[in-house]
Amino acid sequence: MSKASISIGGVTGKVPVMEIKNIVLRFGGVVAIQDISFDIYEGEIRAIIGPNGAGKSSMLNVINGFYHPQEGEVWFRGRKRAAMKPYQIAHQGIARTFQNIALFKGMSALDNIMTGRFTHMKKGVFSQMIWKGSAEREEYENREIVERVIDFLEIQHIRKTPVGALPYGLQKRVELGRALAAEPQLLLLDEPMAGMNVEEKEDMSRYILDVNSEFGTTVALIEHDMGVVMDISDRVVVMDYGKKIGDGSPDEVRNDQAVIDAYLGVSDN
Amino acid sequence: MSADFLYTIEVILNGLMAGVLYALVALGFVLIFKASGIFNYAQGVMALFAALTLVGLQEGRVPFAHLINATFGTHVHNFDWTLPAVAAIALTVVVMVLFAICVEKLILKHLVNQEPIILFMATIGLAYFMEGFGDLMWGSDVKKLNVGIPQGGSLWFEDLTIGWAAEGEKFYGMYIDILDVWAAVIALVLVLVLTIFSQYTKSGRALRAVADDHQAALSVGISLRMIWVLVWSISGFVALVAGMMWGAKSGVQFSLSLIALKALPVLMLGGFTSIPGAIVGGLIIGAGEKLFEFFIGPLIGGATENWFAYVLALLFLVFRPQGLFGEKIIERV
Amino acid sequence: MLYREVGEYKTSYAEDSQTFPIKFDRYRYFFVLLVGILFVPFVINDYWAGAVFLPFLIYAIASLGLNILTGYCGQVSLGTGGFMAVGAYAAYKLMTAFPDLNIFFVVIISGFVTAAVGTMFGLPSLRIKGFYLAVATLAAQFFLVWLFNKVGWFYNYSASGQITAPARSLGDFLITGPDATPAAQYLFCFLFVFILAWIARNLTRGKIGRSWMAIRDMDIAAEIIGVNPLIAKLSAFAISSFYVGVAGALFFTVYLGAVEVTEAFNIQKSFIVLFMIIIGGLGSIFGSFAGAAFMVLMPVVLKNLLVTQLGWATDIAAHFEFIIIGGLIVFFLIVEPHGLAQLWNLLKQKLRLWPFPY
Amino acid sequence: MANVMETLPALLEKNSKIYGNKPAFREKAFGIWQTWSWKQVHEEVDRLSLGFLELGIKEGDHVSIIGRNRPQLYWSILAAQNVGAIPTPMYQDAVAQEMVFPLSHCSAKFAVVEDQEQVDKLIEISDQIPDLKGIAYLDARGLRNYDHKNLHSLKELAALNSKEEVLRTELIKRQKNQNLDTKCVLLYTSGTTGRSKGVVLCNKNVLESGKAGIEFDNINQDFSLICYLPMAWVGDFAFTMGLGLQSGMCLCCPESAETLHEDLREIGPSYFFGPPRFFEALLTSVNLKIDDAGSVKKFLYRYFMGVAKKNGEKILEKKSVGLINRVMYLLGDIFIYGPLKNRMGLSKTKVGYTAGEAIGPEIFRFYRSLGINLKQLYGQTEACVFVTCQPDGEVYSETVGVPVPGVELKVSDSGEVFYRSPGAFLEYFKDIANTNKTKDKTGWVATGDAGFIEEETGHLRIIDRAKDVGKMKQGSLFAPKYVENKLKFYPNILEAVLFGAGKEYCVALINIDLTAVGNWAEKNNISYASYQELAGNSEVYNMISDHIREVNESLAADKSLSGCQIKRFLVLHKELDPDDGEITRTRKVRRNLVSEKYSDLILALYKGAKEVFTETEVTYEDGRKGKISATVKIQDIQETVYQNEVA
Repeated sequence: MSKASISIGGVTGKVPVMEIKNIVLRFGGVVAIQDISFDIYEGEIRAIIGPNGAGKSSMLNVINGFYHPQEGEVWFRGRKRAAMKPYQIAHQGIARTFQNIALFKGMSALDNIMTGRFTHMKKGVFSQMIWKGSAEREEYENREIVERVIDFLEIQHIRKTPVGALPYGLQKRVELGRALAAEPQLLLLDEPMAGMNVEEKEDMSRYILDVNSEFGTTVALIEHDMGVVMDISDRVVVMDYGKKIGDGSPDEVRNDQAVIDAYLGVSDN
Repeated sequence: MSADFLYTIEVILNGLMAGVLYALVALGFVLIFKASGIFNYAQGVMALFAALTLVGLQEGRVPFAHLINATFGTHVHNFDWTLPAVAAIALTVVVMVLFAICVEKLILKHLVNQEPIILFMATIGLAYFMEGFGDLMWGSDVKKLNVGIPQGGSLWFEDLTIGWAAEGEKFYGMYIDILDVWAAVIALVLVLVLTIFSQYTKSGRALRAVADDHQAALSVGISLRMIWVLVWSISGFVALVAGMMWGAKSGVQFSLSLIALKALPVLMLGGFTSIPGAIVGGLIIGAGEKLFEFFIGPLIGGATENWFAYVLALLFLVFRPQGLFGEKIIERV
Repeated sequence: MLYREVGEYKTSYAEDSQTFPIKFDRYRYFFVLLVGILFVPFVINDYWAGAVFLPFLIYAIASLGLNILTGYCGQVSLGTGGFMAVGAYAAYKLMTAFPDLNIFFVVIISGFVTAAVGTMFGLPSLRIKGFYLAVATLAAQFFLVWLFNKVGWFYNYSASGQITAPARSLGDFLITGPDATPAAQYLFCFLFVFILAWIARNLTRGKIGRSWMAIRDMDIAAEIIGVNPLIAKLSAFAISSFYVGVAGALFFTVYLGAVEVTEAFNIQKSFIVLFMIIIGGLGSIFGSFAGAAFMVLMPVVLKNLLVTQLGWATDIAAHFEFIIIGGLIVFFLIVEPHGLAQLWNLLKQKLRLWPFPY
Repeated sequence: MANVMETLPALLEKNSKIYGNKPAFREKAFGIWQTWSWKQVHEEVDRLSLGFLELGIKEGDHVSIIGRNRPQLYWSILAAQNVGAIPTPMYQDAVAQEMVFPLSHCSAKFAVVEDQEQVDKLIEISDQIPDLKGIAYLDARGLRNYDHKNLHSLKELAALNSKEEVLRTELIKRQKNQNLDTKCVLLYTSGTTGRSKGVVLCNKNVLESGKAGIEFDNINQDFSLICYLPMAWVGDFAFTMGLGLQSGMCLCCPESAETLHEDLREIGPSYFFGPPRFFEALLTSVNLKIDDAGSVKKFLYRYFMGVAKKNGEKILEKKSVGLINRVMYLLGDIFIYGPLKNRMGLSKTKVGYTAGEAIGPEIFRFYRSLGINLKQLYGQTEACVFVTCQPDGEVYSETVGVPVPGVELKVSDSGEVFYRSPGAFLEYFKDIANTNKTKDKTGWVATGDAGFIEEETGHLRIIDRAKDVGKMKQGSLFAPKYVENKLKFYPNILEAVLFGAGKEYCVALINIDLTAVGNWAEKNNISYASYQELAGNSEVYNMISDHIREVNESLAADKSLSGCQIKRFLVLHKELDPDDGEITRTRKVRRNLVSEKYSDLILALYKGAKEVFTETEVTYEDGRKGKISATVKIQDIQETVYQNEVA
């Protein structure tokens, strides 16, 4: 018996899911993002890295509609996207996690992940009032999908624990679960490994890789921990002071002089 | 000048005077909110309680007389003495400081790190408690408060303004209550004193430090509990002043605690953390509701003061959620 | 201690997410229902209906409503009294304008009218948050009370400014008016409580309930998962107001019979209902009932104790009531900020773990 | 089609007809108990059988089953039998190298495994097991990018396929070839002594012994069983396939090892088997929790446990008990016993068994006094478990009961116990010599255990392994296991290994129980960073020596065993670990290996040293090896002189 080489990531082709074109974002006089363009291919893991304050988070916030850039365009699935509210973007199939865990503290892990199914649940208020029948059926159909996510992330034992009572690492996992439950076409991860120890980072990397390969989910992630990112991503955008200073495969980026100067040379975290 | 215009001026003036009292109550709110993040619903009841205590002490009433009589079948009502206003005020201040200490010891200490909404609810509970307690202690009858501030219309001002009207118009001069003027002056002095206190004394600086950044203040060794007692004492003092003014004007009774509610729209306009905001907001609300009642009130049945302030604040906030002096809120993700 | 859960395994998600997943709890619930339907109506008299059961049932509806808005959706409202007044006046206008309309539908339609008004006052919630919103809802409270007090059309220009509920019946049973029997009134209210509590449970367990809680816990994250804040908040306002409106209508038609708006639906009413959900437990259906029961029973008990037993004057008892309510609220917040519902849960947990501590 | 009752798959078909939609298997997965009816299971097994045929599994091939208790793996056992192959369940927590022996010994052609972890292990040792032609897995997670040439998912195997009719004909043909004597399973013993042996059981063994078990305790279709013990262990096979299929009871698989207790509570099995250590650990945790409880609970617990101790067993055995005592017991049931059983998940247990080792009498009585019908049985892989069982009402902590229906028993002159039963195995796989040594021409099987039949009760009583019972230098009896068990009844002592054969006195190696002693240390403000540090603590030593002194006293009371008193002991610096081979996966001590590995320590114990420095090789969970070294203290114990009056 032999084991085939395991390809990292599930890149199916070079079909862009999302194209970012010449985005400029200003807060008052401060320019957070300065003329940035890049694209995200179907099925790849795309990383955006850069030192603190480089504008990574702002970029993510532009992608999912929290910030509206003054200039530039966002293309999703080959069509230019009009200015949208974040919840409309969620309905388009973009899910995300947050750097400082944004779970719903008053709910159990299960309920938190169930909220991820929001965009897939269509039953109206009146059928929910009656519950028996269609609303109940819809609830349990979605519960099944959520339970698969729970199984995937190996958090069965905390299913009914209020998330506030969970340790940090598990909260991160629940949050990832919430995003996964949405079965997103594009999954945005905002520093998924922030504040984790080495072991937790390894776990999280494994989950990200598994998500990518098992479900073929396209992943875009922000991280300032270079090491992990280089290992798991297919392509990397490097940002510094709101500008793009590098873009390419991890190897290309690692050897890029501008990146070394701006990023690798100055900081080790 | 036409009489209508003069009437308008008079309404505005009176409104501003009322606004000063709103502002006084709002000031107490702001002080506590800034220092501890607590939205103190009990501020109005504190004013009532302070005024009740003041009257009770001044007139030498026996505390809990009602209760004592009911329990022991006695008929005690008054001691044989009355106190001069100054002494009564001084004693009331002491009572308010004691009150602040009790609040800290019995309530705040146990609610550290709770969510703001919980603290807010606690102050509502406190308000209920104080209302019952104040009434039980001093009786629920309407009391007259007289601390020696002159009252009644200012004849001098009436005489001054009577000639401003154009010839042939019916105008009898502007009415302005001397008490309101006193109130305005005292409020001004109070704000000045508070400003000086917070700028130039050690405690005041500590207070500002806490308001700016709780954690940082704690880490440089400022005792949060000390600060809480301090700020509740000051608020108690401010409540006393407000209660005194309002009590002198319309008697010390339950409805006094409702002026606290009026301070809420003031706060919405001015922002929960801004002392100038509280004052400007108070003046706008005061003048605004009087003007509205004067011009629109008769058309729709009157008594619009009941709700105008809230609706004004509501509409204002819809268009400017950060209030008059607040900074634009950028939501961080 | 009382729990024997061994062998209660769930083989479907329906079993797993039922309201009372433990058999013992389920039986207890059915027991309460049975007592409520088969026992209480036969022993109820005017005193018990007037002092305990009717106010409890009606306040339970109101606090269910407020709990949906405040406990589940996180939007603090101090306008409950005003919205109850809307329900009451809508019922009055309906009853006088359409004398043939069944009282059941009068109450329901009053709920819908209140829902519309509530939604309108909920609009600012999209811009205003937290305390600012709480204060803004006071505008509704004061404006509505003023409106019903000043505009004659609402009270049919009656000289006293009061509104009085005409006698109406459901089938053969008189529900409103002075001749209605306590049992009929009780069952009428019971019916509403049962249906509305059931609906509240259904709403809060599913998608819409989760969208409310998401808004409550973290509105930004809620938007990210696709919750439209406009719809979530306004639906909470509408449904909450519906409940409060129904409560107001019942309060007026069944319980009081005659109402003067500044007395019956003033700001105190808003606070009482708010206390109910705080003491009972925010975000808990059971808590709404527990809080309502507590706030209704406590004055009755106090009055019995102080006035009847100790022979004190009623005003002293009233002062004590304030002191005790206030003290208890503070006490509860200190000891258990999540209210009676949480205490109940803890007790249940203890009994389930008995004799182990964990 | 073979005779309906002659094979397990035939039994399954019968069940699907009789019981139809009644539950056959449950598994906690995705938050709820997924349930399969007998009919569904029959269909699944049928489909899987066709899939196995398509893969080319031949009659007589061995199919290895590796994974924790999952319904689909049980179905794979049945499907393998159905196509005439011999299922060979294996311990799923064995490291890859440990799997080489059984897999190559039986030349397994095919393996059905649970998940990626097992697949990886098999791939790792693939060079050493050339006979393995294919693997089927249950959980696809992580396997997506593996080369699927010889890798199949169970789901796909069970899917419909085009050659169904051809395969069906073949399946029926094969089913016809099967009868009572067809080999139905190959089980590798855990190998307490030396290499493990492959025990071959035929349909008759499993069916007959299962039937005996069912009759003995009146088990029926309404029973339920929780399957949590290793699938490779004969007990699991006998209870699920023998008892389960024949009685039609519901077999429930927990979600994971961590959630066992919760799942146990949910299911509330009516038939429960647990090794003594399960009940020991459970009682330890009960005591720990009660220690942390408030004073009211503590009082109630102590008081009513006293009541239970007095009358509980009598009431359980339906003996006459006074009214007041009955009322007190009833109160106790409301306050303590009922809730306690509820927390332990044993409220609904009608029949509970323990076996494998001696259980502490206190522990045993504890459960019985609560009203749990816990009994002991004596069984062997070679007998397909059932040799003797305790009948209801005749339960003693020292005995293992009377022979189950169909079993004959005799004790040889040397004291070794022999049995003859329809459940007795066919042979040791590829080991005729050992087969003949164990089982004679007339069917009597040597158990290898020394014991005797109690005269007053007629129950069998086991003393020790026959070959472990030895003599001391001065000629007195040396029964190490007997003493070790006495020691292990103390919650603080996890393992004890006694040495002394041919010596003047006995010495012991002790393993402390980290949970119990750790808790004790916490309460006594003793800080420690590791097992090693705690083990070396002198206060721990004092505590252990108190325990040993008590054991010595009780040994001194028995004239024949008074020579087994322990004179010197040490607390081992590491826990005995199956990964190091020191104990088996069923946690039986491998005495020889231990005595070799720790020969320096034993030498020091006999030399009279006060402490000894040692270095030991350890295997980590991931299979890496390392060394730990320590200086181990040795402590002396005062011997108790034989006292006649203490009897």
